[in-house]
This record gives sequence, structure tokens and C-alpha cells, in this order.
Amino acid sequence: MQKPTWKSTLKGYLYLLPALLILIVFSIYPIIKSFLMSFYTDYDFFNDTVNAYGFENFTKLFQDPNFITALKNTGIFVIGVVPLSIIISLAIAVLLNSKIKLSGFFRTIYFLPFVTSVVAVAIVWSWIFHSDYGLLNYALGLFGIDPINWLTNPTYAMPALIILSIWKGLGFNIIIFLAGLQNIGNQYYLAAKVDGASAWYRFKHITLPLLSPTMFFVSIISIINAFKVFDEIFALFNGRPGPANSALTVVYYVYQKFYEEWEFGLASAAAFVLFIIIFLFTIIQLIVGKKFVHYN
Amino acid sequence: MKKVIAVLSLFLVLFLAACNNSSGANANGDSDANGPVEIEFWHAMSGPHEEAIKKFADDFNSAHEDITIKPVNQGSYDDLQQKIMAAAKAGNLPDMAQATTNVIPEYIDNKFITSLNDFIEDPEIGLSEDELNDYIEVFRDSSTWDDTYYSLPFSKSTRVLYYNQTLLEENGLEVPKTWDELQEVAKTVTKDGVVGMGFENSYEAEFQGILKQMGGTYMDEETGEPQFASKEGQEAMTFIKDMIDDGIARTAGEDEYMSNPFGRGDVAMYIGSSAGIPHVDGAMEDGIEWSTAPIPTLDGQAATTFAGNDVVIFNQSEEAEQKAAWEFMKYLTSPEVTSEWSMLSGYLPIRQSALDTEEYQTFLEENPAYKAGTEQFDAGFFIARVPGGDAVRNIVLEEMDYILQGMKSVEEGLTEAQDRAKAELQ
Amino acid sequence: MDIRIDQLSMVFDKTTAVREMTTTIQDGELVSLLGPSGCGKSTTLMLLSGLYKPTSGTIYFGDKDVTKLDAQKRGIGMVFQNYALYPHLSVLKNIMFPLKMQKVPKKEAEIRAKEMADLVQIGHLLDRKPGQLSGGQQQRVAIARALVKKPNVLLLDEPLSNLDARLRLEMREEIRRIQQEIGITAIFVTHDQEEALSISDRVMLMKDGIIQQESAPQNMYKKPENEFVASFLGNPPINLMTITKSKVADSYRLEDMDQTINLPALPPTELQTVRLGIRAEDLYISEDNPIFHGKIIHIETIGRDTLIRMQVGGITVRALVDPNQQLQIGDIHGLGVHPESIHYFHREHGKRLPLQKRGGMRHAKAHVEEHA
Amino acid sequence: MRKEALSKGTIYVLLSLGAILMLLPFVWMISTSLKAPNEVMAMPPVWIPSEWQFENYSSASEAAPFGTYFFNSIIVTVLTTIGELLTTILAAYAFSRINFHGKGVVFAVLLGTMMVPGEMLLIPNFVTVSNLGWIDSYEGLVIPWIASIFSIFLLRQYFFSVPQELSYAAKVDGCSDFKFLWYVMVPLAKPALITIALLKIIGSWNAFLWPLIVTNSQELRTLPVGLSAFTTEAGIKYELLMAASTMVILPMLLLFFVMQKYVISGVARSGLKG
Repeated sequence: MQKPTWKSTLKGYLYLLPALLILIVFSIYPIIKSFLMSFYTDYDFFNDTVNAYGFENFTKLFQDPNFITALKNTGIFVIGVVPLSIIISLAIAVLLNSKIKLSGFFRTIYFLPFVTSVVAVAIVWSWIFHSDYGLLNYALGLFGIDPINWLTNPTYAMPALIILSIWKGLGFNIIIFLAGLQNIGNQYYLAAKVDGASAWYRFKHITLPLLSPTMFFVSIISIINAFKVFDEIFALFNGRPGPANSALTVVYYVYQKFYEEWEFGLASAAAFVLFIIIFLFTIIQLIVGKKFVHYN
Repeated sequence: MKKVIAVLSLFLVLFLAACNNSSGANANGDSDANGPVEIEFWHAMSGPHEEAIKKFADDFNSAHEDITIKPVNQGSYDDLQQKIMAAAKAGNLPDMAQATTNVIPEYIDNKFITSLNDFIEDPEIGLSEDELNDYIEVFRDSSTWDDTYYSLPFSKSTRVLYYNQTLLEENGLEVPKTWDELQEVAKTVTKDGVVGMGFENSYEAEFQGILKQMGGTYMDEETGEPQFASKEGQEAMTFIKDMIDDGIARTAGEDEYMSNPFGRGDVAMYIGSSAGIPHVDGAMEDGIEWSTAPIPTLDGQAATTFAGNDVVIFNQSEEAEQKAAWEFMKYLTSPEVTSEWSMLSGYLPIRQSALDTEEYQTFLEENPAYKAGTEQFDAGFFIARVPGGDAVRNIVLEEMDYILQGMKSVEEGLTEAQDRAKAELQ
Repeated sequence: MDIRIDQLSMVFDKTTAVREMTTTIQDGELVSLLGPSGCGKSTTLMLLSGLYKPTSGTIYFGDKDVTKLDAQKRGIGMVFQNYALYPHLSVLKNIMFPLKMQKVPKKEAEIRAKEMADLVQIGHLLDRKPGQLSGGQQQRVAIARALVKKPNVLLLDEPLSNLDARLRLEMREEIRRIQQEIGITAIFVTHDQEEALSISDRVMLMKDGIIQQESAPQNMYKKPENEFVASFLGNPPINLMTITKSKVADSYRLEDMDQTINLPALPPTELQTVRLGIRAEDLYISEDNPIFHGKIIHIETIGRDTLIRMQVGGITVRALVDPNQQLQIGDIHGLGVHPESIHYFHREHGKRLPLQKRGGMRHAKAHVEEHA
Repeated sequence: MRKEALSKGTIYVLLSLGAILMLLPFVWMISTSLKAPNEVMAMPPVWIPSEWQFENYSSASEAAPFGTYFFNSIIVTVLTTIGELLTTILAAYAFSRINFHGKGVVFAVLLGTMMVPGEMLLIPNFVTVSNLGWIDSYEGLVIPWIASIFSIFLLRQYFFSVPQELSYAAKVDGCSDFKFLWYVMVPLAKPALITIALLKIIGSWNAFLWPLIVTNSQELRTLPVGLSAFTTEAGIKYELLMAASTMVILPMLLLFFVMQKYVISGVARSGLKG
């Protein structure tokens, strides 16, 4: 290719202009702005003027019991969703990969929730979770279990949210796992079979190690996504963060501070904390991911 | 394929260009020089209430050729408040809106609503002394800040006790008049999947009412200092919590509004807004007789909070639009409309003359459910209106939730709520 | 249209791909640009097409200076090594594409495209996609597409290198046929000498961005202007050796050997050392009048010829000999050559040196010394 | 051959059980949406309504302007998708085919921003959109979303696989850069473009938080926002709520059934590339 000239440079930026304009205004500038806003301690939103800067938002944030609750809940949510979701989706992916007919059909079904509106399915689930007339409590009743106040008891609100989230996200993980499984060459299995390895042995000593980069990737993505949970909560608990803040997550906290209480500085500070957490996981992914590359 | 894309992209450009113009018009009600002034009116009324508002707007529009009122439902009161804040910033506020009295101080502080004094005092389009005094005093007071009118009362409600008459009769019970009686009744009817008593999810109004009946103070009228963590406050809260813990009372929970379980017959009684009557009517299953009664008393002491909304005019609108909005405001609060509004919605009439009309009195006789609300004018009270009042309400609801879920003791929760409220109000 | 190139240079980051090239291509001529990879032949073609812009120099199409003109405005047709057919378009659409860009009415474009398809004999494949065609068929489509807009110049960038041996032969005749039928000026880039020599009116042999020689194919083979040209052309490659004047007048010896050799034609006398080149096919077994003797170390039969390798002193010499001769490895024979088949090149700059006619036919006998 | 750990039959049973659990909420939603009020709360649950109440759908549409929401969702989805395709095509072309100063830096910066969670951009973007006066307008709903770094990255990779010679050929054939992009690159990149479009359509149709905060009026609400507001408006009538949910979910389900190959390959690719 020829060296860049001023003419080709002009042309290049001309082609880039529409995308660049949007990305600068709505992706790059806001990153900087968000960082700055977290230091706004006295901000007049209506006139977009800042009267004072400082670190108070961060001290305030970590003194706010609600933010601590939000961090805690988010952590519980991540721990509740990620391992379970990965185990279930891996199991299903392995079953789907076992050369059966209808595998495509099943894959389609498992993937369905992924393409649907979170809000809509959360509303459907809130109906399933209904304590008196919900399908779930009815089913539990068949096993002699007393009705559970899924959505109004703080103990069960988080499990309800976790069930919904796993159901919703299963398809995505399965697809990624399937892609990973299909990348494993058949020769390993043939060799193992010749050596007389049992199915479980093959799973443990071939599938799992060779799938580990995919597992790692899915874990990180799941963790990051779990940290961002919001829509599900809003819809499941009808615009509240669950009973007694039991489903108050960091993003929900940001939303509350920002849109319900107009505390832009505090909300930005909370968003910034979220960014740091997610960023750490991204970095882990990049570093460990590089190490994994020679696996394949 | 490429032609389709080309046409679509052209469409995109044109469409956005077109929206640019129309969205401005849409939000501010800018009007052509010769067309009618379009007034956008944001409210939080739904169901039968929204129907009523649409009707008033239509009636008004056909009577005023030069004005078109466009009512817009914004969801819940919280939604409405959020949307107004967002719109104020974006400069596309509507011309007028419903607003709860505890958010109006914030609007005044940020200077985006219009003082109504000029309109009221205007000899041509204003209100006469008599007319102004016809607005019921307690409502009038709640619309003035430092002797300046920033709003007019519109949808004012009080709390009433809804009861399932069929169920009470089956059990040979009378409608309770005191809290003791209510507890007894609730205990008796709580069986076969029916719960005796119900509270709305936001039952801090009941807490305030019982607190007042116990002689306590929620918020100091003068200083606006929250005082609800007092001994009386704790007793009031314990009273509610005990009923729920005993299983003879419940909250609406995932049903959102008590009208739903009450309508199904799952709850025998509940306390809710008088404005819930048409909703209950709609939710009621066939074969259940029901009505309303005043809030039970404690040691002969009656007390219930007034709640509800005023209407305000925003100053981002042009003068002609503000004037037109004022016309509609006058119309909405006129004796005829307020009495009709009351009959359609369960809200209280806000004009003395409306209360006194024969038509309204006949209506009350025929529809006793609507009566309880109007019987409580004397017992009604407003809580102090302070900037940040809305945030305080949310704090109280949050802490009450903790208490109810047993995550905090009554004392802890209320003290915490009071401390947080004080911090919020500083 | 004739093409004139004047002082054309192209410098990439660090390398100079084309160096001050000046040449002219006549109207209707088919010229091959030949050379090893990296010699600048493809770059020259890209410069002619306008896909690259030169660092300096000028290109004229006829009288018009087109140096700064973009490719789409030069009125050229081009055929690429990988055919570069549009995979998403049918054969017909592919051929019509340049006409569509010229906004030729669709009906007319279709008629012209079909004519062109018939010319290249793919009229029956019009509805297929390129992916469904064989390499040769794709090649024909590419040619049709290049020619359909009636270009002034046809540029072909290694058009045959992706075809198998038989198709190559067929297609190169085909290209020649079409080119002559239309009478278009064509420039053909290839690294295959046989291709270049067989197809073109004229060959330009390039190395390091410089034209080494431009001439008719036979002439280039027969009279290479420098050692590189001599060594590049011909299969098996030409035998090259360094010879030095010996003490005896008019006699030379192979470098580092004391053995004098018996040359039927001599290089210019003022030079002490020169390079001698003799093609394998010009050598024959001759015991009477050999230039030197050697020991056969390898015999191999290629089709109707026999190729032998002989050890002559410290070097190996290849010769194509009469297959009827009985030869065995280890035999020692003399090799002869006709004087007109001898090439001399300057030792430093490799330029061809004129032959010096010998007075009389005095052939010195060469003495073979086994251990030089 | 060795005995497998699980027989084919067991695999089918396990997968079918899972599939039933996955489908159950959808079935229950549709079933409820067609029930008469008295059957909605019936215990034990009624799976097939004794009389199919299709009028629940029209009742839901009367209770809230779902027609308007639907229209808005379509407008916003179509506009963001077209917009993103246009900006993506142009940008990916620049990154893959044009040599310009600063290309590497610009690309690296853009890739870097992909690490930032969208939630962090919410507040400043809200302020920006307010300052632009785009609150409660189609601009506010559409414009911030018509460029995606991920899509540019995806398409750029695809463009790289188109041989350079093709662009030479096109130039010789008389194409300008833009025509080459339009007539050759875009048709060739169709699978990638369809994938990008589908992921965008799904994302756009289901988007919630942003439309929630930038719209004020009912006229501009999209389906998910309208749906979430629906509960507060009508009290809870589950048959209507489920009818409304069905209206939100069904278009994407249908789209997915038709185009699932592209959606799944797109997701798999997005996953594997990270």
C-alpha cells in the first residue's frame, strides 16, 4: 500500500467523519466528562455550571449504607449467577455437541430468551413469581413446599433475580461454549478412545483443559455483564430495587442517584467505581487471555 | 437492495430533520401565528382518572377555539417528577403539569414555574375575592408559599377505609370505627386465604395518620424538622407492624395496588386513597358488595393526611401559552368541573360551592363510597411542605421497609430514617 | 495508442522499485515485462495503470500526459493474476461492470458484454458466478471485462501464473489471438521467460527497477546485452565462466586454472579478464576441435534431448547433446562451439562485448589437467 | 466402541427437560394473554384457555397506546440500524482500505473505549442530549446509537479479507473509492452486515434504560418503556400485561426464527473475538 498523503488522509477522515463524530460526542467525551463529574461536589444541572470540585463524592459514597448494600448485592448477584450459569450452560453445550439429531432445534430454544426484551421477560417472570397465583409457587406446592414471597421477601428477591438472569443468559453462554467445543479437534478424542479413556475421563482431561480459554472468556464476560444488571431489577420489582433494597445493585444505585435524586456528582462517582471494577476484570482478561493463546 | 438502502438513508436524514422541527413544537406547544395555542398538560393520572382528564380537555377545547389542550400521561408521580426535571433541563417543559405539593418548592427554587398572583389579580382573567375564597382554605394554604400562589389545588384526596361488605356481613361484623375494632374485625375474617386488613405499599400516610392520632408529630410545621422517631412514632409503627406480623394484615406487595387483591376478595379491608374508588370499582369481581368508611379513630381522635396534587404553569412557555394554561387551570378548578371530577375520580371537590351543590349531594347519597372522603375535611391535615420533602418520603418508605422485613427494629429504623431525613433537609 | 515513459521512478519506503525508466511502446504492440520477482515489473504496470503514482517522471498515452490521472480515467483494461472477478456478480454482470460505471445504457451494455463474451468464448457461462468457473474460464471473463469498454491499453499482470501447464499454453495463444484481433496495445507482466518470448512482439527484461534489454524475443535470446540477460534467459541456464588472458598471445585460460582453452572467437584484446557465456544447446561433443575437455559427471534425458554435466577444471558445464551418442559417466570428451554462439561480457559491469575475429582458423589444443 | 457415559435417550430427555423450562415462561405468557380474567388466577393453573380471548390484545392497546409504542420502536430500530450500518461501512472502509496519518492511534483509542461500560456514559450523555435539546425527541433516541466500535471492528476484519486486487480491478473498471465501496465491498460483506444489523435490531428493540430517561411523552415511548409503565397505569391485569409483553417479545422471536443463522454466528463471533 502506498504511503499516506495529505490527500489520502483527508479522504480517510472524511470516511471516518460520521462514525467519529458520534463516537467522540457520545463515547469518548462522556468518558472524560464522567470522570470529571465524579468530582463535582456542587453542580447546577439546569445551567450546567459547576460551583465546586472535590473528593467528597467518593467519601460520601463509601459512607452511604445504600452504596455498601449495592456493592454487596452486586457481589452476591455475580456469585449467584456466574458459576451456576457456566456449569449449566457447559453441560447443555456438551450435550448439544454430542452429535444428536435436533441439536440445532434445541440450540434455538435455549437461545430464545437472549433475543427477547429483558423488560418483557422480567414482567413475565414477575407473574410466574407471584406469591399467591404464580406458577412457581404452584409447582413448589405440588412438592409440599409452602408458597414463597419471591418478590416481596428480601431473602428471596435476590434468588428470584438470579433465576431470571440465568434463564435469560443461558443461550449466549451455550453458543460460545459450542463454538469453543467445535474448535477442539476430534483427534484428541479418538486418541483417548483408543487409549480406552472413559467418557468422564475424556471430559475431564480433554474437553475441560482445551475449553479453558473459552471458559475463562465466558466467565469474564458473565462477570462483567452481571455487574451491569439493571433492566431486570427495574422490571421485576416494578421500578424499585426489590423489597428493603434487597436487589439494589450498583447500576441501580447510579440510576437512583442520577435520575431519581439528581445527584449527578454522586451518581458519577458510583459509575466510576463500577468502571474501575469492570476495568480490573477486563485487564485480567487481557493478561490471562494472552497466556492462554498458546493453548490452541 | 442498494436502492432500498439509499432511499432509507435519505429517509433517515429527512426524518430527523423533520423531527427536529416537530419535536420543538411537540414539547413547547409552539404554535403557528394563526393556529390555536397548543397547551401540553402533563399528569400522572391513569385509567378512569385519565379518561376524566381527557374529557375535560375535550370539553375545554370545543369551548375555546383558540386553545388546544393536550393532556399527556407520564406514568406515576415519581415518573412525572423525573420527567419534569429532565424537561426543565432540556428546555422542553410542557406548559402546565400536575405536581405534588412537596416537589413544588424545588420548582420554585430552580425558577421554572410561574407565580400565579399576576393571573389571579388580573381584573380581566383573574379570580374575584369571592371566587378565590371559594377554594377550600386548607387547599388554598397548601398552594401558597410566602403568600405567593405557585399552584392551584386540583386532585386532592384523603385516605378512606375500603371494606368488603359481603364478607363482613357473612361474618356478622360491623364496619370498624376505631383501630381496636378494626383489629378485631381483621382477626375474625382472616381465614381461608383471606387477609383481614391491607395497606398500600406506600403506607407512610397511614403511619402519619396514626402518629397524629397518638398525639405525635411527623414533621414540625414551622421548622420542617422531622420528629417521627418519637415514642409515639415507634408505637404507631409497631401497631402496623404487629398486625402484619400477626398475619391479619398485609401490604399490596407485588400486586402494586391494594385494589387488586381487594377486588379479588383476598383482602377484607384496606386503607387507600379516596381517589382509588374508580380503580376499585374496575377491579371488583362480580358479586362482592363494597363501600368506604372514614379512617378509624384512636381514643376518639380522628386524623388523616390530605394527599394529592396541584397544577402548576411553567415559565419556559410564552406569555400567550401561559395565559391559555391559566384559562385551563381556572376551568379545571371551577366548581362545575371540580364536582364532576370528584364524581368521576374520587378526589375531593376543591371548591366549597361544589361541595354544596344539590347535584353533588345527591351523588353522594346515591354513591355512598364517595362520601367517606368528604366527611373527613375536619380531620384532614397536610404535612409540612419543605424542599426535599419527596426525598424524605423515600427515605421513610425505605426504612419502613427494613422495619417490616425485620431487618431493623422499629426504633433503629425510625431513628435512622429521622437522621437521614434531617441530613437530607439540611 | 503508443505509450511513452520518460524518466519514470517509483520509490517505496526504502526500496526503489523503478529507476529512471525511459522507453516507448508502439501502438498495437504486445510488450512483455519480464524479470525475476521484485524487479519492478509489476510496479511499472501499476504505474501505467494509474493505481500507483510515480515518485518522479512522466507517462504519456499518445500525446497526453497521464502521470497524475487516476486509474479510472486512463481508459485502460487490466487483467490480474487472481482474475479479481467480483464474486457476487454473475459473469455477464462482471463483464458489464465497467460499462455500468461509464453509465452506458443497460441494453447496449448487455449487447457489448455478450459480444465480448463470445470473443473470449464464454458466451455459454453468462449466468454463472465466478466461483462456479474453472481457472481458465475465469481468466477469459477477466479478459472480457478488461476489454469490454474498448480500452486504449490492455495491461496484464501475470495473468497465466495461476493456471496449470496445459491451460497456460492454451490461454497464452488465446491472449495473443484476441490482442491481435483487436489490435490493442498490450503490456504483459510475467516472470516466465518462455511465456514472454513466445507471446510478445517485444520483451523488456527488468532487474532492480531498470530495463536490462528491450528487443524482439529471438534477438534477446540470441544477443543478450548483458550477463544478467544471458543468465536469466534460457533453460538450462547458460554456462558462464571467467577467462583470463594467458601468456600465450590470443589464448585464454579458465580462471584459477593453468589450462588454456581454445576459443573460436575472441573478446576485445584490451581486457585481461572477461566473462564467457555459452548456452548448453550451443555446445556439442567434438573431439576434433574442442574448446576444452571435461569429464561427464551426470547424464539426464529430457524429452528428445540429452543433458550432460561435465566437470571442466573447477567448474561444471552443461551441454545439450545428440541423444544418439553413446556417453557414459566418467568419460572424458571435448566440447565444441560455433564462434557465433559465443557471448562475452564485461567482468565488472556485465555489458556485452563485441567478438574479435580471429585471423585464420587456428585452433589451439586444450590440455586437460585433472588436478588444477 | 466403548459404552458412552450417557445414552442418546438420556441426552434427549435431559435436553427436552431443559428446553421445556426455557420455553415455559413464553408458553405461560401467551396462555395468560388469551385467558378470561377468571381463569388468570385459577388454581390449579389453566394452560389452555377455555375460550381464547383475543380481545385482550385490543384491550391492552386501548389501555395504553401500544400502537404508538410499536411505531416508535420500529422507527427507532430502523433508524439506528440504518444509521449504524452507514457509519460502520464508511469507517470500516477507511480503516481497512485507506492509508492516512494517525490511523493507528485513532483505531487504538476507539478500541480502548470498548472497555468502558455503557452505564458510565449514561449521565454525561444525558446532560449532552439535554444541552442539545434532544430530550424527548427521535434524535435523542437515535443519534447516540448510530455508531458502534464493535461493528466497525467486525466489518473491518471482514473487509480485510477482500483481496486488494479487487479494488484495483474496480478502479480500472472506472470506480471511484466510494463506488467501489458501494458496488463491491458492501455486497461482498453482506453476511457481516446482516449480522451487524440483526444484533443492532435486537439491541435497539429491547433497549430500555436510555429510552426510559430521554423520553418524556407517551408519543415517544418505545415498547419496553411503555410496557414497564403499563403496570403502573392499569393496575395489574395480568392477562393484559401478558398480552402487552407478547406484543413486545413476538417480533424479535419471529425475526430470530427467520434469521437465526446470522444471529447465532454473529454472537459466536462476537464471543470468540472478545
